Amino acid sequence: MGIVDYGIGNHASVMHSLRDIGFRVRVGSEIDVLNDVDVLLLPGVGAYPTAMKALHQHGLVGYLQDQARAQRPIIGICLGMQLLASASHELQYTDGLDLIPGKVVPLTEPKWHIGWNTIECVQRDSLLWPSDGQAFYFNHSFAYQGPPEYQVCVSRHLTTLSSVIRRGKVVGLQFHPEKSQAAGRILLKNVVFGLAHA
Amino acid sequence: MPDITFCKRCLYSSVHPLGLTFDGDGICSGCRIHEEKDSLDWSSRWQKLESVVQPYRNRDGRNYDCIVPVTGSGDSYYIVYLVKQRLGLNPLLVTYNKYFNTPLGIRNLANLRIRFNCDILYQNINPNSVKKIIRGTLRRFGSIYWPILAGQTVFPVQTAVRYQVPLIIWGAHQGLEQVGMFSHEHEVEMTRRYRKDHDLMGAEADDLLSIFDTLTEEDIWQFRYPDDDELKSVGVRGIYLGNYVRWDPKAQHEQMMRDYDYRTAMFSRTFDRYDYVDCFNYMDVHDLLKLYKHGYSKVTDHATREIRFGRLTRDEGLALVRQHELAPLRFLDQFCEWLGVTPRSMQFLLDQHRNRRFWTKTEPAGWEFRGVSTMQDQRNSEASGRTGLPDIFKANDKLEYDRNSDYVTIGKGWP
Amino acid sequence: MLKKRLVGVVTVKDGWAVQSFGYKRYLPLGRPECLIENLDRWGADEILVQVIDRSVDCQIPDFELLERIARLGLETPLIYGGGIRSVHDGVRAIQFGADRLVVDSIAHDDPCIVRGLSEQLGAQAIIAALPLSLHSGRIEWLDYRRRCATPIPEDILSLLETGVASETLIIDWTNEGYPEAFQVDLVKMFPLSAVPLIAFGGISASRQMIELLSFSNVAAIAVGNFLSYREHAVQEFKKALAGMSLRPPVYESTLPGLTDA
Amino acid sequence: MKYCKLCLQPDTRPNTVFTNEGLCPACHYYEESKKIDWQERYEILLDLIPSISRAPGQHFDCIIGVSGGKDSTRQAVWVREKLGLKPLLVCLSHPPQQVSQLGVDNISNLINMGFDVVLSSPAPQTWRDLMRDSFFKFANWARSSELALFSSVPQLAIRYKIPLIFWGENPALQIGDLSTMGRNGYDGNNLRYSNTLSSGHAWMVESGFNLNSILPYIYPTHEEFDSSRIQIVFLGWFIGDWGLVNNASYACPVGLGIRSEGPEETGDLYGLSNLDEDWHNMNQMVKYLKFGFGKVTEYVNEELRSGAINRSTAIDLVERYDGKCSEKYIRSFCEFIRISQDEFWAHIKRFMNRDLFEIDSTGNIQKKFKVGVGL
Repeated sequence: MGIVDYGIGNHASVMHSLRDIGFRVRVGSEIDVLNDVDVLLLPGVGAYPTAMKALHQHGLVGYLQDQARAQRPIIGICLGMQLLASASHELQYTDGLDLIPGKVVPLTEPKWHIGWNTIECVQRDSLLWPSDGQAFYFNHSFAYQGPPEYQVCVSRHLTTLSSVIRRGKVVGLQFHPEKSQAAGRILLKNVVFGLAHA
Repeated sequence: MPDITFCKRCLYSSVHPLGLTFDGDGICSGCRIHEEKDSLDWSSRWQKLESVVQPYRNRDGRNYDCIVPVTGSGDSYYIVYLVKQRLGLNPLLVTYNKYFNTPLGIRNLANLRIRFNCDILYQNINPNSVKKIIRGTLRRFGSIYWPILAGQTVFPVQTAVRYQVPLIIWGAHQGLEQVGMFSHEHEVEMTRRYRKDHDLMGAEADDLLSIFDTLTEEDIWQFRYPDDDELKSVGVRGIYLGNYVRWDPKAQHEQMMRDYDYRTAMFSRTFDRYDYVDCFNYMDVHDLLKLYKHGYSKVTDHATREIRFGRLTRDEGLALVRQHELAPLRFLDQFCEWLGVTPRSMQFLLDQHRNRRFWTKTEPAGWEFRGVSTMQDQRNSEASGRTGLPDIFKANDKLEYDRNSDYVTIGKGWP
Repeated sequence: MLKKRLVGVVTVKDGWAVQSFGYKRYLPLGRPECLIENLDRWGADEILVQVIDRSVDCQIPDFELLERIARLGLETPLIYGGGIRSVHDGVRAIQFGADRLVVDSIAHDDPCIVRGLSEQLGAQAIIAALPLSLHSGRIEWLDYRRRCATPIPEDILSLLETGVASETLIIDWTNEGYPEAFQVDLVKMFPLSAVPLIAFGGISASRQMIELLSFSNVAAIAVGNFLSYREHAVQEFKKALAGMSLRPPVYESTLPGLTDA
Repeated sequence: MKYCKLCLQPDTRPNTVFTNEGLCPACHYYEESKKIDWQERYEILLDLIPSISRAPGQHFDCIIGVSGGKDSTRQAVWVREKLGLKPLLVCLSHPPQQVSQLGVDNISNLINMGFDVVLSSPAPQTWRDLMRDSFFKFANWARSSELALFSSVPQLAIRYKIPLIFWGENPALQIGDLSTMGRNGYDGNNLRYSNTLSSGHAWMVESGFNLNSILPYIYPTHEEFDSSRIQIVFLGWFIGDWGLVNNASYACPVGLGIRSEGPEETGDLYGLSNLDEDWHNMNQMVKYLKFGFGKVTEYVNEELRSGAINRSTAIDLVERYDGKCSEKYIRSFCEFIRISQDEFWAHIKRFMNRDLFEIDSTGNIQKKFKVGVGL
């Protein structure tokens, strides 16, 4: 596993979670490090514009787009999931990696989604199916909106929002699996194994 | 280093490893909780204990009522006395073999089993693993006692799961008795967290494994706490008698000496002659390490306890501490030989753990002790005379009992 | 749908995890990391670490403690409170591994810092702590540093109304640590009915929790001292709250093959 | 009373049948065993090992019941160092008043050889009362302690989730107790029918002991065996040179201590048996008075089979030492179970085999048979 480091937030939890499951983990922003791994992971801490700026600085935007086209497995967690989209309105309008068409908009009623919420699979996806109905930890005030074909799981909180999006081997998780205890461990293991061996 | 706060009533200070808090009058949490021993209604607390154990009495006669951890000293006699004679429960005794056994400890445990007529289970971990662990914990934590503490606190829990006997009955809660960690009325129970945090210095079995060390899973797996789902499926629960009975170790030991022939012995590093008579090392090299690391040793715990019970004044306690805490070791050679370490190398290993707060290197090859007792003010000096100190503990035997001072692995212990 | 939460609280004073009674009496418990790691294993929904000696003598947040906690590799969301004096403090605390922050005296002393934090990190990451008590039927707020109780200042109420903080931590500070002592009126009479609340202080029985969780605006129950007296204290409470839309209790099993689907 | 043609085993042992050529089961087994291909049996064992599955989180492969004596010490070392398995040793220890210093030293020896050992010891007073009842009911004080000894291993195997138990010799083959014959020579799951266990613990309940005070004496049921998939394997079936002298010759070099008293005190030719307590020797004397043969007979039988001694020397040794028991063991036994020596002898004589022994005018017991010839 390669955790893409865009210079903000610590990756201890994600790294521990992945290592507990049994994966080898590398953290880095250099292309030669990221080339050496099977699955790329975009972690979930910080604000959208700063993260995109960091990706640009390290020349990773083009790189990630090439890898996605080459069917390299990429997983985005929380902010990392939103970066996969075309653009986001967080703070100011910013272009994303555009690996999964759609945009990121602020939540309105209510203005944030915090706490443990269940996910419902709306598409038959073998990686996510075992986690249908499980509760995961959400902590965000912006959300992805896009074509239903990319929406694999949703969660209900007064409105319906996308909790898992997928296009080919690019998967976005709005919640924090590394902070969702046993349910998170199981889902992360299924998704990573599923993508790496698909 | 924040400066040290001293309790006005006892000899403890804010460096106590279990933590200590102070109130507005400068009295420590240990002394405050100790006051409950004379304010609580102990007859109603005993009835509460009866109601707690009641559902665990085995009805179909197919199993034991409870698990009781025991050793050749400690409060084992009084605990089994309460469990069997006063509560009328049918216990399975369990004991972890520490290998540093004194013949007197072997004798005491044999006598306990005969007098109270109990079944017992001894766990003997293979000594190769035990020694490998001790070499690691001595290096990392300055502790030669880790496997013993780990074994004594987990074997009863493992046995409770294996034998499906959910109730474990312990004596007093060390955190409550020493530093007033809980009120008796909190009726605190056995938790895995307390074991890791305090008994094991923050390191459970798996925390000993490191890529830089040679310890393997094969060496440490027997010290692992049972999984939560195992504990739940059996309903394992550990209670402390000290929450329901006014716990006074000295009085209890004397009662057991009278009624059940518990035997005691002298120590050089403390005036208490009743506890730890089953181990060559607890009051010896283990106690020295405590002095190195924390700036005080077991004699201060004993003095503090007796001060709180009013059997010693603070100055008498301090004088006894100063008289004993620097006494030389008697059994270090056996330990070096047992572990396979030369005496000089052993001293090197021990010195790694001298806390610079209490020990200063002096030229050419010495150490100056500036531990907690040296910082305590002596209110009236005449109590510090060596002669006039109270001698309130009786020894009726010696550690070696009927043999020399070699460790006994498994002993006969009778007559 | 969104679950209600049981939050485990670890109170830290002079580097020690302590039991706290009525904001003035303390008993030692142990290493904060040991209590936190234990709550993680027990499956608490969130863990709140509140460092209480920071606000009084104005030190910075305990980043060193946060770093030690991060090394544990927790799988439970972590809330940090204590000594956050600036937006920079807050952002750094998040970077050191906290998922959410509790702001206490700063909400009154300098509300624009709270607004700044909310913009930087998102309101969902901010919790406002209100130590309250009841005096002759009226709710009073404790100014922790000046040690006096006054009606809840208007500026705090208006701050909360703007949704700058996602939740408010109601602390019945006089009853903190005492069994079955939390006064439900603090929730019933709380002026802002739309603000989600976390109730804390003197909650020791599931009966209290069931009553409090039945209020729609109570999002979570926080428990401190009363998680330290029994093994599996979190799971025992969750078992008793079976019908209250909390995540079910979990009893860890380390045997291989059981955890993966 | 008829003697075996090859050795000096009389046909008086229960559950045993001589062959029509007049050979006792042990000699018959010895003759048969000459044809055994031990390499093939060893390969059967090697095939068995991979099928041993450790329960999750369990790091022991098997359990071995040990007393610290010669057989168990040899087994433990062989299983660990030859088969490369990790055994948990289980020792049912006599109470402090009865266990010998030699016994505790031998267990200490096993521990210090790096074995993990669980030592269980039943409540001493209950043990003594049961011994007393056992002595008066069966003239064999060991009936209760044997039950605890045999039960401790499967009890712990079930509780520690270690299904494979290694046992020593198959009583059906080596000493002719045919009732324990299993599916094959090494299957020990019918051990529960051996004559020492056949009486079970019912008699204890009848004589007033309630169940929860005799838990160590309750042999696990068939259902408990099956639900935990317990499998007892006799190592004796795989070890061709299994025997009294051989086992001691393997165990002594790794630290086993043996008795220093001579056969005139113990009725034990080389002091290799009953190392962990003294009163089994006295039990051998009682067995001698019931069946006309004791420990010395067992020794010489082995050596007659292997041709180490001739029949006349054997007869002389049996005549001189079989059934001997020093008075000090009888005194310590009587003190322990609190009876007088007169009561002891009165009871023993009641169980004495009148066909084989008689009491002379001075009250001493004389044997009526001639060793090797019969009555």
